[in-house]
Formats: sequence, C-alpha cells, structure tokens
Amino acid sequence: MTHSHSGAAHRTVAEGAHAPVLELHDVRKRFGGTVALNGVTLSVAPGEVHGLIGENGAGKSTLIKILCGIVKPDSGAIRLAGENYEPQTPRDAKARGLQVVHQEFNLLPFLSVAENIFIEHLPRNLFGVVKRDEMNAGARKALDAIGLKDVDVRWPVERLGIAHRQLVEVARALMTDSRVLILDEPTATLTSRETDRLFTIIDDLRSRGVSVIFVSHHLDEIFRICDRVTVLRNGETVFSRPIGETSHDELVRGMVGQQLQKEMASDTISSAGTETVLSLVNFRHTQSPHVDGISLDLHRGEILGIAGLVGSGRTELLRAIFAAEPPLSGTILRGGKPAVFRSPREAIQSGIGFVTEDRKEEGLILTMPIAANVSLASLSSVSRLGLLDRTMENAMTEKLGSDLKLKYGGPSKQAATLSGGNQQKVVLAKWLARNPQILLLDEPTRGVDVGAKAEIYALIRRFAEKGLALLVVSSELPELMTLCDRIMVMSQHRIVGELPRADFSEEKILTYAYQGERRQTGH
Amino acid sequence: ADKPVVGLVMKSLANDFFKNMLEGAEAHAKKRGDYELKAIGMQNETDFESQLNGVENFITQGVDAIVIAPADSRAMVAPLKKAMDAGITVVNFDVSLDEQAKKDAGIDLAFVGPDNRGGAKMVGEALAKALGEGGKVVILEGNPGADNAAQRKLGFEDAIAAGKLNLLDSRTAHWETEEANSVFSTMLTAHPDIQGVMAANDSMAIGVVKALDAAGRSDIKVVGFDNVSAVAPLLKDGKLLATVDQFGSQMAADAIDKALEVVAGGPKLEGWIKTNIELVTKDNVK
Amino acid sequence: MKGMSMKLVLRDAGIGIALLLLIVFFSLSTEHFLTPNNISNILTQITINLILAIGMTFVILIGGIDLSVGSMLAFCAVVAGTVLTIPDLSVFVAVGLATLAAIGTGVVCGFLNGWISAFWGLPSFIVTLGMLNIARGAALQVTDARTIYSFPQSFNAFGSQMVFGVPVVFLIALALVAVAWFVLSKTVFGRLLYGIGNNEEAVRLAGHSLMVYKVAAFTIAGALVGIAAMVYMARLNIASPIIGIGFELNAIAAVIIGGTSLSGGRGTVIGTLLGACIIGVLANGLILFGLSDFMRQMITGVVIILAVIIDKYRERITAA
Amino acid sequence: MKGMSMKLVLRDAGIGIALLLLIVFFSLSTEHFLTPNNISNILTQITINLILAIGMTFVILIGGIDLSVGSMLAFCAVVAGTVLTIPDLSVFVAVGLATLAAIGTGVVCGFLNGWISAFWGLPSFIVTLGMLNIARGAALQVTDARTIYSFPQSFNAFGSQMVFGVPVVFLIALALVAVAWFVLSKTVFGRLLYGIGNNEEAVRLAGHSLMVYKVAAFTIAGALVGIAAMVYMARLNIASPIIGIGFELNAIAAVIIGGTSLSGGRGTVIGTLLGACIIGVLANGLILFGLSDFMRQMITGVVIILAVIIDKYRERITAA
Ligand SMILES: Nc1ncnc2c1ncn2[C@@H]1O[C@H](COP(=O)(O)OP(=O)(O)OP(=O)(O)O)[C@@H](O)[C@H]1O
Ligand SMILES: Nc1ncnc2c1ncn2[C@@H]1O[C@H](COP(=O)(O)OP(=O)(O)OP(=O)(O)O)[C@@H](O)[C@H]1O
Ligand SMILES: [Mg+2]
Ligand SMILES: [Mg+2]
Repeated sequence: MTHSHSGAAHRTVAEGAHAPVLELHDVRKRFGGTVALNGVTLSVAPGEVHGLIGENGAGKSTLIKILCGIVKPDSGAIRLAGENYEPQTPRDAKARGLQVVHQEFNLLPFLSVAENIFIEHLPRNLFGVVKRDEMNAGARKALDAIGLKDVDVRWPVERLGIAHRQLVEVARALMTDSRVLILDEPTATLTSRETDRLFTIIDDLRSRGVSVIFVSHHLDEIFRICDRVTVLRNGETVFSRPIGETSHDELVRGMVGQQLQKEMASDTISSAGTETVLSLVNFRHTQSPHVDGISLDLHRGEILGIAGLVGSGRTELLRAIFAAEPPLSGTILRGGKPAVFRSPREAIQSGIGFVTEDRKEEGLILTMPIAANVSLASLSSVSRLGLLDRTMENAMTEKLGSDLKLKYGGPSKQAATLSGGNQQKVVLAKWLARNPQILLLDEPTRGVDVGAKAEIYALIRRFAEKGLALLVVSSELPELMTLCDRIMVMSQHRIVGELPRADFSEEKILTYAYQGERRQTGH
Repeated sequence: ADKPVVGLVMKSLANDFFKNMLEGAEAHAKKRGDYELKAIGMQNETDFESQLNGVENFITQGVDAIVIAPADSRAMVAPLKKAMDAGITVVNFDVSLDEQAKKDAGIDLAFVGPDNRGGAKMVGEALAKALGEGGKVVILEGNPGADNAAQRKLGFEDAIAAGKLNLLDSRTAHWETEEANSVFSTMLTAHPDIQGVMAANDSMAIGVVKALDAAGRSDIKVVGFDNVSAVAPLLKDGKLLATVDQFGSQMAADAIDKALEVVAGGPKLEGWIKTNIELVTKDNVK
Repeated sequence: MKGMSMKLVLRDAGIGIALLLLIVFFSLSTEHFLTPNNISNILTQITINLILAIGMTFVILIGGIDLSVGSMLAFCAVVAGTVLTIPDLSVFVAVGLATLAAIGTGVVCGFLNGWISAFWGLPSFIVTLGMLNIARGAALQVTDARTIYSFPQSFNAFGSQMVFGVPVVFLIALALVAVAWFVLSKTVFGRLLYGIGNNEEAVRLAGHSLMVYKVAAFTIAGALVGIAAMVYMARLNIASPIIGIGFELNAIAAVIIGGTSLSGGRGTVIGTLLGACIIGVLANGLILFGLSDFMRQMITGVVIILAVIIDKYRERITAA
Repeated sequence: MKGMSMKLVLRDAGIGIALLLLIVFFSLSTEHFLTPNNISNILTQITINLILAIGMTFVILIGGIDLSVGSMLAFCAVVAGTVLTIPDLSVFVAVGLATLAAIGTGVVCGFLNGWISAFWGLPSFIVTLGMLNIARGAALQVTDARTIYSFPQSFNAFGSQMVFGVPVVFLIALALVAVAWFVLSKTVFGRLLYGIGNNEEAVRLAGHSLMVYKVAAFTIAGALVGIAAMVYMARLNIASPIIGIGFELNAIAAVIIGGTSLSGGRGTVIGTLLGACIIGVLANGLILFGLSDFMRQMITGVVIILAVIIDKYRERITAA
C-alpha cells in the first residue's frame, strides 16, 4: 500500500522540544467486570497530530470519554498544559480547552444545522437574544470551510444523511478555539472527498499549534495526517512512536498481535452466478428526482458494490428496496418474478436483509441484551409456540459471535456496553442469523477495526460462495474494490457508471462519481 | 311572542339526584308547555368555571330566566349579578348563595330549596335514637370545600351534640362509593367499636354497607342522604337505617315555576322558599 | 438474560425497600396495621388498582400511556351491569355473559385506542384523552346517569370471599400478575414489546409490524379494565357511570413507582405489583395513623416522591 | 431558519385548519356563536387554560410534564386570597402583595418540581404527581377547606373588564403568549430548552448545565400558575382550595393538540394558543348547539382526536 505523506512537512515543527500539552500516566478503568483501560500512557505535544489506533474494544473511546469528563478513571494521572487535570463534567473539559467529536453522534435533530453548530455558545446580545443572522452566517462559513456547501444551515438536522451529520459535528467542534481537539473516528462515514477536506483543516490547526488526537481504523489516513501514533491493545499502550519510525505492518501487529490474514488481498475468485435474484427496473423512491429511476441486476452469489459521493442517494436506494420507506414507482423482480414490498416485513419474508448505516438509531436496541439484538429478526427460530428459548438464543448468539470474532462480555450483556465496532458486528449477526438470500449492506464496516474487517470480508465472501447475493454501499473505495465482483457508481440518484472487477481503480470510480456532480452543477 | 326561555344550570348531570332533578324539570316543561327549557350541567362538581361559562352562555343567548343550582355559593354571585343586570330573572335553588357575598354584590335573590343542614340533622337524629346516648359514630364527609358537604357535616354535628353521641372520626371519601368502602374499612380497623356511620350521601353509604358485609358486622347502623334508588333494597334489608329525600325532581320544577311567575310580571321573590325534605326508612321506602 | 434480570431484581428490590420501610413504620406506629384483618383489607383495596396497573404496564412499556382506564372502567361496568341484571337468566349464565360483555367492551375501547394511535401515528396521550371523554359520555348515555344494582346474591357475595384470609379478588389479580410476568419476560410477544419501547425503528426494520404489537398492548389494557370492572361490581355491588374518575393516575403511579420507565422499554410487572402495594399501604396506614385528611394527602405526595428517591439512591450506591 | 419556520407555520396551520372547521361549523349551525358577546365569552373562558398551557409548553418542550398545575392553582389562589383579604390594606397594596404571593407560591412549588426531578433524575410525572397531592393538601390545610371571598370590589370588577369588547384577562394571556414565544424562539435560553428536549445528552456534552434549564422550565410553569390563580380570583371572586381539579389534563391537551411533541424538543407556543382555542370553542359551541351533556362529552372526545388526525393528515399530504 502506498501512503501520501502530506503531514511530513510539519513533522519537524511538531517534534520540537515543546513540553507536552497532554500527558496520561497509567490510566485505568473498569466497567463492572470489563476492563476497558488497563494502564494507558500517552503524551501529546503542542501542534501535534496524534493518531490513536487499536482494535474494536481496545479502549479508545473510553479514553476519550475520560478526557472529556463523561467517565471517571479508576486510577492514573492526567496532566493538561502542565497542570493536574480531573474533569468532572464536559463543561470542565471545555473550560480547559478540550474539544471532542464523539464516535456516536450528539446532535439535536429538530434544531437547525446552525443552532447545532453553535450550541455551545449561541451568539447572543445583551438580553440573551440569539443573533440569528450572525449565527447563520457563521455556520455557513464553518460549513463552507469543511466543504459542506449543499446544506442549508437553516435545515433541521433530521433532514441530513449520516455523513452530513458527521461533518456538522466536526464543524461544531471547530467553532471554539481549543488547545486539544479529539476526533473519534470522524472519517468512518466520510468519502474521500470529505476526508481530504477534513485533513486540510487538521493541517491548518496543526500549524496554529493546536494538538489533535485522531482515531481511525484507516491506517493510510494515520500515515497521511499523523505526526505520532499510539497503539492500544486490550486497554494498554502497546507503543507510541513517531510516524516516520513505524510501518503499516508494525501498526497492525501492534493492534492485533499477529500478522493479518490473506483476506485483505484482492485476488479472490468471484463466486457470482448467472441466475438473477433481484432486478430493479426504473425503480424510483420519493426522493429520487429522475423519472427513469434506477435499473440494475443482482446475481446469485454476487457481491455488487455501489460507490458514490456523500448524498448521491445510495442509502435511499437501499431503504427503498427494503421498503423501509415505500417506493414510488418502478418494478422489483425477485428471482425473475415481480414483487411488491409494502413493508420491511415483506422484504424480509422474501429473503432480504438490510444492515443499516446508523446502528444506533436503526440497527440496535442498545439497552437490551446482545442476544436479544442478534435474535431480533429471527425470533421464530429461537422460540416455540411464541415462547422464547433462551438456551437456543444464547447458542445462536455465541455461534455468530465467534464467527464474527465478537468481543463481548456474554450474550446477556447490554448492547450499549459494546465498543462501536463490536456493535456493528452484532447488527451483522442479526441478519446472518436469518440466512438471507440477499443482503443489503450500508457501510458494513463503519467503525470496524482492520482485523475484524478482514474477518467480515471473509465472512461476506463465504456467504457469497454459498449463494448469498450482496449489495454493498460503502464510502471506502478500497473496501469495495476488495470485496466486490462489480461496482456501480451513483451520482445524483442515478447510476452513472459500472465497472467489472477487471477495471477497478480508484481513479475510474472517482471520475464517474465527480462526473455526475459536474454535469449537475455545471463546473 | 315566543315562549319564554328558561336556562336551567345544574351542578352535574352525572348522578341520580341531578338526573331526577332534570327529568322533573323536563316533565314539568312538557306539562306546562308554555316555556322552552334549556339545561346544562358540568363535568364535575368542583368545576366552578364551567358553570360560570354556562351562565355566561345563557346571558349570550338572551334567555328570559336562569334557574341555577350553584356549584359554589360565592363564585356564582358575580355572574348572576351580570345576568340580572342584563334583565334576566334569576332564581337560586338547591344550594343557597352566600348571604354575605350577595350583600357585597348588592343583589337580593330568593332561594328555593331544601335545608341541607336540617336534613342531615334529621337523619343524624334517627341514628342517635337507634344508638342511644354515648353511641360511637363516625362521619363520612363529602367533598371538602363543597357547600352542601359543609352543611351536611354541620347537620350531623348538630345531631351528635343533641343526641350526646361520641364522634370517633370524621373523614372525606369525596362522595365516592369505592373510596368510602376503602376509607371506612380502614376506619373500622382503627375503631372496631364503631356503632353508627353517618354518610353525607348515599353513594358513600353503599360503600360503607358493603364494607360492613365484608367484615361480617351487622351490628353497625348506617345512615345516608339523597334517597337514590340503589339504596331502596338496603333500606328494606335493614342494612341502611335511614336516608333523606330532598325531592329533587320537584325542586327544579318549583324553582322554574317561581321564575316564570316573575317573568310573567309577578312580584319579586324574597327570602328562603323551603322545599320539602323527608326522612326515608324501612317503613316508608318505595 | 441473567445479567439483565439480576439488575431488574435489584431494581425491584429498591422499591421493595421503600415498601418495607413503610410497613415497618406503620407496624411500629399503629396498633392495628399488622393484623390479619387489616392485611386482607389492604389486599382488597389494592386489587382494582393493581389490575388496571398491569394493563397500564403493557402500554407504558411500549412508550404509550392510557388515560382512559378510569372512564373505561365505568363503561365496562355499566355494560356488564346491564347484562347482569337481565331478568330470568341463571346466575352462571348471567355472570358469564356479563364478564364477556365487560371484557368485550374493554377490548373494543382498547383496540380503538391502540389502532387510532398506531395507524395515525398520534400520541396515545391525546387519543386516550379523547377516549376518556368518549367512554365516560357513553357510560352516562347508556345508563342515563343511573346506577345499576340488584345483582345476583351469589355474585355480590363473591366480592368479599376469602381463601385462608386472602381475598379471592386479590388472588385473581395476583394470577394476572403472574400471567403478565410470563408473557412479558418469556414470550416473543413480550420481547418485542420491550423492543418497541426501546427502539421502535429497529424493531420495524427487523421485519415486525409495529401496528400489531401496539394495538395488542392497548387491547390487553382494555381487557384488564373489563376484568377490573367485574371485580368492582362484585366488591361494591353496583355499576355506576361515574365510578373510576382519576383511577388512571393511580394506575400510572403504581407502574412508575414500580420502576417502569415512562418512555418505555424498561420495567417489570413485579415492580408494578410493588408500586400498587406502596400506594395501598400508604392510604391504609395513614388513616390508621390518625392523620387528618388534609395532612394525609400531603404526606401521600411526599411519600410517593420519597419512594422513588429511595429507589434512585439505592441505584446510585449499587452502581458505584 | 426559513425552511424550518415555514414548516412550523404550516404545522400550526394544520391545527388552525381544525379550528377553522370548528368555527365554521358552529357559525352555521348555531345562532349565537359568532356574536361579539359570545366571542368575548369564549376568550374569557379559555384564558385560564391558556395561561396554564403556556407554562406547560415550557415543561413539555424539555420532555417533562407537570401534573400539579391544577392543585398548585388552588394553593396559589388560597395564599393570594388570604393576602388579598388582609384588612386595612389599600386596594393597590393588597392586590400587589397578593400577586406577589400567588406568583411566589407558584415559583416555589415549580422550583421544587424541577429541582427534585432534575437533581434526583426522577421522572417529572411522578414528582409532579406527588406535588399534586402536596399542594392540594396544603391548600385544604391552610384554609381548613373554607372558601375565601370578599375581595376588593375593584379587583372583582377587573375580572370582567373589556377593552374594545376583548376581555382584559385574555389580553394578559395573549401578552404572555407573546413573551413566551419570544423567549422560546429568540433567546439562547429558549433554544437550549428545545435542545434539551431534542437530546439532553448532547446539550450536556456541549457544556451546559441541564439542571439550570430544567429547573427554570418548571419554575416558569409555576409562576404562570400563580398568574392564572390571580386571573381565576378576579374572574370568580373567590379562592377555594378545591378549584382546578383536572385542569392539568386540559392544559396538557391544549399543548399537545397544538402540535408540541410529548417527548419534547418540538412545538411552539402559538400552537398551544390554537390548541387552547380549539378546546374552548368546542366547549362553548357544543353547549350552544344544544347537545345533551353526555353527548357533548362524547363529541368532545371525538373532536379532540379528529383535530390531531386532521393535523396529521395535512402533514402527510404536504410531505408527499
Ligand atoms: N458503559 C460501559 N459499560 C460496560 N463496558 C463498557 C462500557 N463502555 C465501554 N465498555 C467496554 O470497554 C471496552 C472498551 O470500549 P471502547 O468503546 O473504549 O472501545 P474502542 O477502542 O473505542 O472501540 P471501537 O473501535 O470499536 O470504537 C469494550 O470492551 C467495551 O465493551
Ligand atoms: N429527510 C430528508 N429530507 C431532505 N433531504 C434528504 C433527506 N434525507 C436525505 N436527504 C438528502 O438526500 C440525498 C441522498 O441521501 P442519502 O443518504 O441517500 O445519500 P448517501 O449516498 O447514502 O450518502 P450518505 O453517505 O450520506 O449516506 C442527500 O442530498 C441528503 O441530504
Ligand atoms: Mg470507539
Ligand atoms: Mg448513506
């Protein structure tokens, strides 16, 4: 893999002999029986971009929650700018100059984008009246700066897709001048265009002396932007070193403690058959602006990828197929026969599954046990005459859990106690438990670590070999290129290009993706 | 000209007493045939405001007479004054408006109705007679703050003083059967030596009788108030010693008659035109 | 579900502690509180609220609320009372038909509550507020505001029957608690009710019809109102269109004091049982304690709040 | 915020349509409905519910509920009534002190509601249910269940004052609506209340103290109860400890019919105004229409549900 080293120019500056702005020494935290942090030691210099990586459940988010005053550590010392730092509330953390973009969203769905961005300090006059014009203008500027030009700042956030929401979160964190900015997997939902823009902003912050802690499962991003990287495993610091003194393989070894399997390699044989299991003909949903809609064919055992920029309509397509929202017009052929799905129930009954992109809102019942989440779509197979069989349910959970290498305390633990990536695996497990014939995947590895990703890829492929047809939406092009037999590119709710596996390349995909955009906006 | 319109304002139509009253008035209107009756009630007895709204609506409609059983003896004075100022004949029945409040407002209104306190005293005395001096009694009060509840409680207390009874406890059950049942069975636990119960209405008396049944106590005497039809079998069985009939069906009709007299140009009404009350026991129950 | 149920047991224990404190207090401070007679009184007194609260638990678990139970109680009672007083029926037939009528009426009203709110996506608060008025008006209309009485003697006697000093009506309520507990914690149906209360979108996307479960929860609540109406009639031997006013608040209070979250998805019917006990013990004990009516009302308010504070406090210290 | 406010205007318009339909219906079907006199009656009649509903809007917007407003109304009224009847005070001083007493009492009760629920993290449903009992008991206790009356003549007269045929008390309520609208939609405070109703964790993570805002919302509701109590006294010329029973349901109904979400975060006080109008028009119009009381109650229930269905229906077709 090649890495662009745009951060290199700054590295020398950052490695100057400044005293560290943030120091953690032997920080520990347990949640009941689960050890989340088991001695983390870390030091961040001023103006340094510090990568924080580790497997799902390694403790990254917990560490961040400690830093911003949501979770209290059991032991250990933290110093910020040379002084003791023990935040009791998020307010304390902000007062000391710490800003955080959390892994899970914290937005106000019915308030406007501008209000969300300014929620920490709504601009006010002497009487406490919000200066709305100033706020909207400020928000506009902030959104432009991160390249979110097509969003009206007066819209309620509920209208935005997940990637746009992520960008709004980032914009909010950038509103206040901070000493340390922490970004917990900000790129998990972004396509490369937004990621590029985010990196430009991080570069700019670095040059102004702000320290950034950057969490990501994409190692190439770590190499692109970070000055230093710390690897966590099982809640412990494995090592912490300048980016120039490490390598991709070393980081992976640090994270998983072993060499990655071969599954990441992209030379597997296609298992795609010729039998068409699902066809869309001029398929339209209510948001779709084009009369001719979308047409495509999905074959048995095929992994069909859908690429596109944020907002190109990929999520909406999957939701319409699954009848999460009733489609508008067009035909669905299921195994050659016309089918009409009026509700997810009917889609599921015809053998379709759907892994949604927003696991918190749509995928999981966070406060219920893991087992209850896994069995949610296949309750009839773990019950008799309407009576739940807990033993069967747990067995099913444990089986899928080990297939997916789920890291969890037990089937009866709440789903909310899982780390983000492990939650994603539970969502996958829920659908795999049904043995569907078609699986729609929307950002299936959002927030999943490298190791687990490889496992999920292998699993998807295993299922494809058994005849499962998959329609995969992903904003990570390497992911699509690794997994798919064929990729379609969407732009402005249209399919603008199709590539067979032999022709896969990032350039080609991006050309299609941007082409549609240019045609539309006239650039 | 058109027939005169009489607006009848009641407290609540949702119980036997007022229902009888309304039916009496309707039968009366049919019989006389020379006036139009419009009647309204309220959601519950403490909803003074909606009664006030009812009066205001009648003023708006320009009725000729308002015949009212006030939910509160003071709150209704001001709107009734407004009605009188608008030239509407007003007759007060069932519960008397407060004398002081009337004087303050500068109005003079006759009252057509029974003597709640006297009635309570009457039924209380029947109990006293059955128990003899020193008999231990408890009172179940109506809604605290309601005028008729206060009057009835005073009447019971009069009877207790006159009959030299011994009052063990006095509590509200808000006119309700179920609450009376619960409250009384608990009172009975606290005072197993209770000999008599004075309930401020028959609904509560029914709850008390049931509690006595459940506790297997047939030695305790109960009196009620209102003579609703559901107590007839209890009176016959001797489970209820006595109750008081205020002849509600007659009362509204009487008040309407008086109002129509005035509308027709008769003299202004004055003072308290008492209506009939009667003690009902096993002997005279229908 | 071991972890979860352990936690739930502890949660219930929390409110159990409050109940225990109340019982100990009244036992020490009043003479008659812990007598068998008084205990069976208390049990009788909580029965109706408990039955209503069981149904309310289903509704609140899916994130709904039912304000109409008090009015529905009156409506079910007058319908059943009308059937029960049909002349020339044998007692068995009359009681059987009346029970069917009561439950049927409850089921219809509950179904309407559920269907209207689920189909139109309306807040159940407003739909059941409408039903509160409709059912009350209907009860008054069908009876013309009159009380129905003169039920068969054996039916009336049934309301005060005891088995080993325990009121039979309370045993019925207890059986209903057991059934509800089983349904909620052991069946697929119950699991999905919890799921809907927690994240209805996730349940919908997993292929379940929200409509069915929501309507079912309200219908169950309605059926329980019908049963409560029969118990009311057996206990007080009347059916009046004005009974049950304000009963909804008591039922909701029992559910919430019992630890069920008003936003749905969390709680147990065992908690509801304890909540109903707290309310009943308080009402009874304060009278025995000899407090005046007005003080009693104030103290009731204070204790309701204290009970949930105790529960919260226990939660805080066990979490730490 | 154009897009959003447009949407909100439409949202309000939806319930406005229901109101319009009602008005048209009653104008055509009854003789007196659209007379100036009756209109001013209606305005007077909705005043108290409207004032209570304004406060309720604040509480519901943050995802809370206040069941205690009816009891608090009685408590505020009897405290203010006691002050108002202190002998030998000039009218101005007496009325001023009484107003302070009413608002002060409301503020204290509201503050307690807010503080207890926020500090202990208890559902406001249960805390205010406790307060419902406490305030009612206190009102009965301080007055010994007696009604207070004999207020100064000019105070009594004020309650029925008109300006250009519009009741002054309604103008007061309207002014309060305007202030509440301004506070909720224009100030930082208001936006944060919406924020808390949307996602309280997000607001906390943004560094705001939830406590302050929650307590403030309940305290504002309490202050408005105090004002409503003064209006009640001016209108009915008495202060009784048993007034206001069930007023909380009417206030909540006005807020929800007005389109505010019971789970918080969405709604406007203009909607509340329309909701209160619907309830008032309905109560008035059905009496004029001459329906029997029982039918009236049923129809009220039906119309409440229909009003929100119309709103939903409009939402569905405008969304498509
Ligand atoms: N509230 C909690 N209760 C119990 N266990 C928890 C809780 N929060 C986190 N954990 C556990 O702590 C461990 C660390 O979780 P954390 O969220 O910090 O992981 P992470 O490194 O951010 O993972 P990911 O990359 O998947 O986001 C996990 O095992 C998780 O299950
Ligand atoms: N409820 C809504 N109202 C208005 N516009 C919406 C709504 N939901 C989505 N959109 C817009 O529709 C377009 C397509 O969104 P969609 O979520 O399908 O895109 P996507 O390609 O999946 O991107 P993402 O990575 O954001 O999921 C976007 O411009 C989005 O802003
Ligand atoms: Mg994480
Ligand atoms: Mg998407």
